[in-house]
Amino acid sequence: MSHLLKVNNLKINFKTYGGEVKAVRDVSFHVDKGEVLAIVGESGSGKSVTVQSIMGLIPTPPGIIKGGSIQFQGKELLKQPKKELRKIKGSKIGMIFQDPMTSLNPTMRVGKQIEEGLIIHQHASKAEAKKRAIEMIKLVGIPNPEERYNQYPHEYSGGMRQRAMIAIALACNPELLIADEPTTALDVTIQAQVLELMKQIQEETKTSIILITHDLGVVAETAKRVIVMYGGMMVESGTVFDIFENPKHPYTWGLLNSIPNIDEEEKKQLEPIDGSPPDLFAPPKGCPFAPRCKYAMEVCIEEMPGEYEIDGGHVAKCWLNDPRAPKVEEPVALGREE
Amino acid sequence: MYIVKRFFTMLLTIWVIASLTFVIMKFIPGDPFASDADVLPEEVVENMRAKYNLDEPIPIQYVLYIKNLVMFDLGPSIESETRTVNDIISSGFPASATLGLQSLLIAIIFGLLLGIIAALYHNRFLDYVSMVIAIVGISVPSFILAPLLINYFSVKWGMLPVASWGSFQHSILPTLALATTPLAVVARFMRSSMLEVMNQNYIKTADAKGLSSFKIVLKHGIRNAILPVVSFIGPLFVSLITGTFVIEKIFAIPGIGKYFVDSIFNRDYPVIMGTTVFFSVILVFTLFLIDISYRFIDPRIKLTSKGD
Amino acid sequence: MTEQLVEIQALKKYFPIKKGLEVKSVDDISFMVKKGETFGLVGESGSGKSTLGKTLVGLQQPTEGTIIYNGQNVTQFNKEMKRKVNKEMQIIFQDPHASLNPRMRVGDIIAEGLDAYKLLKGKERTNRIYQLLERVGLRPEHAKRYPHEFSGGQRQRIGIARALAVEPKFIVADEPISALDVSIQAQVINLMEDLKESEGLTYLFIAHDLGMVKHISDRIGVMYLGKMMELSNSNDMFDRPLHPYTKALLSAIPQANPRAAKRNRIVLAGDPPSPTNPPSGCRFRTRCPLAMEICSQQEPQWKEVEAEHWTACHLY
Amino acid sequence: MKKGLLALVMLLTISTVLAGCYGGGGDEEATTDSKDSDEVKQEMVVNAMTEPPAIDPALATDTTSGWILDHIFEGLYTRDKEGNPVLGVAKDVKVSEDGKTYTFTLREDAKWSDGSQVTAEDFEYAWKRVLDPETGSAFAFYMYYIKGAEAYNKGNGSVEDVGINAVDDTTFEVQLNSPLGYFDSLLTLWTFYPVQKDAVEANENWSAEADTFVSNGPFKMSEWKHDSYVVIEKNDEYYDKDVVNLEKVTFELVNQATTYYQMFKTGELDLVMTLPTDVIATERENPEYKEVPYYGTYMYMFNVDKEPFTNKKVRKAFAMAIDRESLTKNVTLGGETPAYAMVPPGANTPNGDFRENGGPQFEENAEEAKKLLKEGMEEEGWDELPEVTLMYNTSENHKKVAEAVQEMFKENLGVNIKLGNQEWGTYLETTKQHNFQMARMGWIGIFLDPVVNLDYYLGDSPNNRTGWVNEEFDSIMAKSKVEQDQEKRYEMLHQAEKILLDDMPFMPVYFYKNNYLVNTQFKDIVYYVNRYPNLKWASKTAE
Amino acid sequence: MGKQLDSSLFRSVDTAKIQTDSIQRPSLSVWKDTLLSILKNKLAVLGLLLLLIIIFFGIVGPSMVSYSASEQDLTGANLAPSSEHLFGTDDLGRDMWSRTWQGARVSLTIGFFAALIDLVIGVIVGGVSGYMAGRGKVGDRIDNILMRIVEILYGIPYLLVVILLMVIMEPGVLTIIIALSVTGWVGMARIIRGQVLQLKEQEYVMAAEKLGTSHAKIIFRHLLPNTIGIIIVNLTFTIPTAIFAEAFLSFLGLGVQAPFASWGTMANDALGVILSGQWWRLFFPAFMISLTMFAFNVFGDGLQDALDPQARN
Repeated sequence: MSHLLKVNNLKINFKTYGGEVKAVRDVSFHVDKGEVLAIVGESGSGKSVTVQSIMGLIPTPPGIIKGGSIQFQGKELLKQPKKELRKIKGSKIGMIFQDPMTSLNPTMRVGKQIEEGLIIHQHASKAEAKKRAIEMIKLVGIPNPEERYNQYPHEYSGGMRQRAMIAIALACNPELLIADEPTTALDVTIQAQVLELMKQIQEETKTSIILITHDLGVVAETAKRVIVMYGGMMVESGTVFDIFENPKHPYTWGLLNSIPNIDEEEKKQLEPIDGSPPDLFAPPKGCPFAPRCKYAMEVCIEEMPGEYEIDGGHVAKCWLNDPRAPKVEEPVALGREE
Repeated sequence: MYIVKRFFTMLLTIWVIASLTFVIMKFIPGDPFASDADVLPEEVVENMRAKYNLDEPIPIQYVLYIKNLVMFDLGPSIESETRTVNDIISSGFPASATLGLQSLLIAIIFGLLLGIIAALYHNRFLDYVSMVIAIVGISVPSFILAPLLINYFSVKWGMLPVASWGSFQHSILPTLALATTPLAVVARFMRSSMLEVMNQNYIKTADAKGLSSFKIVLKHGIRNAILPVVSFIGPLFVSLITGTFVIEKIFAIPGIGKYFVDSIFNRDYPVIMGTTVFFSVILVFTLFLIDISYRFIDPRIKLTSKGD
Repeated sequence: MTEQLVEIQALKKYFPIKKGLEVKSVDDISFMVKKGETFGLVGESGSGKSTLGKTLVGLQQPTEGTIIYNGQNVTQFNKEMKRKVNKEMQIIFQDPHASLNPRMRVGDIIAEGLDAYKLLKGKERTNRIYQLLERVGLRPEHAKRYPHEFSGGQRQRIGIARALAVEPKFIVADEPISALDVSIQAQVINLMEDLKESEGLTYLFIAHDLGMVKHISDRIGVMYLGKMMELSNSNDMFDRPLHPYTKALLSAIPQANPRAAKRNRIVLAGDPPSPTNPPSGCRFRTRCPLAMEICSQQEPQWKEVEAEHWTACHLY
Repeated sequence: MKKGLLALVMLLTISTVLAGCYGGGGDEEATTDSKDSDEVKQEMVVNAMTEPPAIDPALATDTTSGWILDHIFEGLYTRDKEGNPVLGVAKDVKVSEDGKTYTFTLREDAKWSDGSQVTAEDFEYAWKRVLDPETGSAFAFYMYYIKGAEAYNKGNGSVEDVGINAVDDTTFEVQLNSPLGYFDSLLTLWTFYPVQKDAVEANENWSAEADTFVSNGPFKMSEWKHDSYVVIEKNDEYYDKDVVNLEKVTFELVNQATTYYQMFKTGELDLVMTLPTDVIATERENPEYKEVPYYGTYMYMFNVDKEPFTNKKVRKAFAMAIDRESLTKNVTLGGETPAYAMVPPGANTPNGDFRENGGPQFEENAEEAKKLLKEGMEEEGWDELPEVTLMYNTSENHKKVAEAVQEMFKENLGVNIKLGNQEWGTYLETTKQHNFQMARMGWIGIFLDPVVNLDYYLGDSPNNRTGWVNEEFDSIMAKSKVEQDQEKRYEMLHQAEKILLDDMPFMPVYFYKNNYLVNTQFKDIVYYVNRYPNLKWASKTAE
Repeated sequence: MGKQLDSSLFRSVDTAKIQTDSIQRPSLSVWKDTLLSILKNKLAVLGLLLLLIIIFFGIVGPSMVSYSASEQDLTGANLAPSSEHLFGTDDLGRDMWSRTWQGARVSLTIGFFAALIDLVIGVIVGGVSGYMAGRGKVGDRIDNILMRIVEILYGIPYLLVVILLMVIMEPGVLTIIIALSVTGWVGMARIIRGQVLQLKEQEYVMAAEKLGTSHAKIIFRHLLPNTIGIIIVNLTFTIPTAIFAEAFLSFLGLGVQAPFASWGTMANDALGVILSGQWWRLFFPAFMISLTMFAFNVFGDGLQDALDPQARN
């Protein structure tokens, strides 16, 4: 079966005056039609860079794509000429960014910003574009679409702006929607609205979604498959159940242990991951997580772990899964219905 | 309400400027009636002082001056005895303003262009080229640039008249000489503003929509980048249309800038006061207009009434 | 445990924006914080929780109302007495990037309070800096470095050390973890809990992350548009929320559990109204699924519906 | 974007509307195609440098205004090609026995540019207007020789008592306080020109614009674009219009030396003066170049009340220590002549030029200067010469001269002096207040008589800032003024100058010279030594 | 997993020993950091080099030849550049090489001191004004008064002030410096005020206030040091502006006094040579003005880029 999107061994570096940063190290994953894939990780884990490279949004320089391939509907995106890539951007792949406050052009009417893609990709006439833009505004649940069409972003509230961003991204009915932390900047009640909207649209249009987030709650509620990234690498991937119920990487354990459980009656001490995220200027030779890992072994420091397939599609990059490694009690403390 | 309040602040500012100028002027030694050739008999000077109310005590002179000012009467010139300051301003200002506006136009158009090019090719060859052009533009003093321009365009190549004021041809060289520095300044302003804008998230949004880089710059970049430049164009506009002594002197242009400087050297009190007040009115008023226009150019400002 | 450390009465903080127009950030709020507890304050952006915190520690002048610290009315203090109280009430900020002066060495940042109050000098000062650094899990040699060399979590710890330096009794933590990564949040929370024990602190913990608030707080207050909506101890709040807004807030938290029965999620319609022109009556009524006629006409009273469980809603 | 565009369009519109404000124009293109026609167009474009402050006989005090006034007006006396005073509007004059009453008979054919006759009333009106304190005329004091004039002008007398009287239309009578040896010369000064009573009374500012302007000279005002140019045209009503050849003269007002020089080079100007010093050396070879003595003296005043110039020998030493030849040849470059006295060449006496007759009043001699300085210092008991600062008003040329002189004092006298400069307005005030040791000054005779120059150092002269008062000098000067015998009068003036230079309250540096570049097509331009070139007789010839 | 690994490697280690809380990168103060990134900017380095060269010759240039700047030789005037006179001689026969570098001293001194005064007054006024704004009634009033002063200084005819100063004080380099400074700091004050208004909303300022740090200390320790980038960039523009302004005053005849000669006075004195061809008399001072302007501007641009973290990433 051919995947809608297939990323293979992607490597991206950033040149800074302090040296070259390895932002994405050998990342591979795929997205199938109609599925929601979540990528989780802390800031600096390379998740945003990965998806931005799909859209060709990495500024080069300072970014350098060191290797790998990104195939979308069988086309190699990294080798497409700019012009061809532009045909895909915005029409076949739409994107939503984290901060709705700054992601809309402050001096252009929102309606016009929704129209832009339509006019370029579908060669829509002005009237058609306007009609469609108003439809989109309605679709994303903004009241008074005709009036809102003519307003500027600052006249929208934060939640509405993110809806407008969704409208822009979905205007051309893309096959794939990349949502880069779409709710991080929003309040909880608004986040709920937006997630609800995305779910609803996804169900209706069967658009595939790559959802980037650091909120495990959001992942659990929306995604089908999950990739966990750390230090520019994928450390674990699998279905949402694999990750939440049978995680095989200490980092994933740590993540799950760091969030308090609201249902707990008695207060338990949180178990944080000690230390700080790795310095990407001088990444450790072995596993990037090793310095913070409670279960680190000598091998972790010396050698990069390989991919261990736990079961169908559930992969973890950790030496603990090696038969030679000592058995470790999985310390996951999330209240699971087991 | 806001406008009325603002209007009174403007009047107040102008009044303070006028008063301070008056004080400074009175502090400076020198006599408008002393001329190169003669020192006049005391009584003759007395006659002339009386003619210009200069025999009154200084506070009275001040009151008289302010009184006339309110009536828009700036008084007679001492140096050009047969003309009034109102005459001088109304004949000198149009030339200065024409020259200033032409220069402003050139400075803005080419300055923006250079700045945009530099920003788009940040840290690449074209960036360096346009910034070097811009910096060279500011580096040559206009009193050297102007005679050089004349020497080539007029004397050597005979393309344009050397100086004086009369037709569009006459205005070309002074416009160029005057526009160079502001052009460079606009270019640099635009460059840094554009660089900042191109780093903004909405540019990424536009890119993700599949817009070509040309369209991104045109539709999303320039308009946003121009905002900070606009605030700087206000004072620039004022300084250009109120005339520049150097250019007006070298090109023999009958402008207000030359009059202003000459009036200071001649101790032509009414002209000093008149032009100062006139300039400050323009300054204050332009700043006000810029403020207002900002509200039109930037839709955000309408609602976020914080307005600073 | 019933002794109260801080009490505020009918506190108001309005920000004028134009003639006749004000943002009523904090509008007539009264509550108290008990000695040794952690009081959690939650609410969405614009609810006024940060303003409340800043006003409480004296960073902003209240428009009206009184703040009572340790039984003394702080609002009536003269400069000198205020300075003394100020020392005992400190604040930790949200943004680990903006809260440390990038041009000062970490040691000097931490010692700022010591210097301002001229508490320690020379060797003693240095030792205290080292001690504080170690107390928050950093190393003495870090004193010579600059903030930009640290990660977000480390910076937040520096901010905590700075506040601790003057030996405060009461700390307002203004969203101390919302800018941090998940794995780091827990570090900071644990540190704060630790310190509370060892230094005998009292916290006012402001956050929008209900999970963390519940975890750390003994009691919780919920704010909406400058008003307190509900107040109770934290378990009661989560088990038996009274106010429709609290209910909605709780149901909106995404659960990190893919199999959790999708709760009957209450998705609130629309956005919070502008604080310059809040709705009449109950401020929440425009988005409240249970709004009644009376809600628009009358402001609900702040009442103790259950023991130690307060709310302002016409339903009760 | 739309609004931005709108703003741009508005800006463009404004600027094109304003472009209408370039002013006149057009005319000049007409002049350039003169070569095509058979006859050479009799038009000339000259540079007057600065805007004439007032082209009004009563108000003008400067050379630029005077230059234009001399072309468009004519007084009772005018000047011939040699610069001698000859009768102008007056066709006859009678002087009373005591030399105090002058009766002029005016020409009947003297006409105003509007065709009406120039009458004695016009003269009476014009002169009394000058004296009227209300007018505030700066040159009113030139009329103080007339009976009652001073009192009236100073507000102590009435207009009826002034000795100016129009007997009838053509008879004009003037009474003087005492006889005046150079009254004819004085009458050529513009202050004594007539103005048309009707025109002036109709409009107080009649002289500010061309359309209200009425005059009686060889030319008439036709256009005055303030700060740009003044155009005068041949006056067909002028009684002697046949000698006038030029149809039109344009006075451009270009003040920057490099600019007007460049304009001359491109043919935009036919006559420029005061060339940039840097080009004089090369232009001297050019047939277009012209050097004319200018009736003025460039000097350094000593303050005799301030050390070290309280000592006469020190003053002399300084005067003798500089090399004026080298200074004029290498520094000023404009053909100036070294000055060893106060009165410049150019004042004619019955026995020839006053300067030639008088000869140099002292000699340069470095050795002698050093000796004098030593003596002077001994007299005063100074071991060291008090520090000297030489003041000059800010100008490139004055600075150059001062710097050169500074170096010469150092070399020839072994004295290190300091230089100081001030902007002109301030400088006048400073020197007037006596607040200097040594200061630059220049003096140009407004009419050609040694009296004008020597009066400068009268004890009560407001010009004399040196603090030097010499009763003998003052009394000789006073006697010379009433002396009717010209020869005796000049003798007295020579005597006075000798006294002046012997005491040396100032050191002369050089006599001025004017330099011009003139298009060689123009003939018969007359160069007076105290005025800019007169174009009354000038004509343009084919190449 | 091609490589065979020794199973002994699968032994847990004490991660505390390899904890990442130690920072691997060398400690870089913001200053060093800035310096590094300036040195990365080619144009900025070029500007800096040029400036150093000009300053170097300004110091040693006049003493490299046997002619002093004031020594005249009237017979050797207007000589073209030669091995005897590298830059030729001027109209009084003075050595242009010596004069040009003498002029460098004067011009650079003027620029330097103008910048210094600009720095002191402008920065303090801007800082105080910005900090006081919004700080109660008194604060607002202080801010308001300072800003009105700035606005009025902006409107008062600058030349009048200059002439007034020239009169009150002894004319000279010092007077010119002061005259340039009277109104010169206005721009700086405005910029700093704007910056401070932004900065004081930063949490570290609030923290300092909370910790009882005094107003003065907050301004001088927290606010101003963080505007240093803008200050320096602004200074690199102030200095050439001052040099330029002096040249303009020279054009009006109000420049420095003899025996001093600035580039401005030298260039203005030599304007006539455009027509007569002794190009060296205009070229060297004019070129030096331009070169200095160029150097400062290029350096300033580089600094701006270097100090702006956004442009750096």
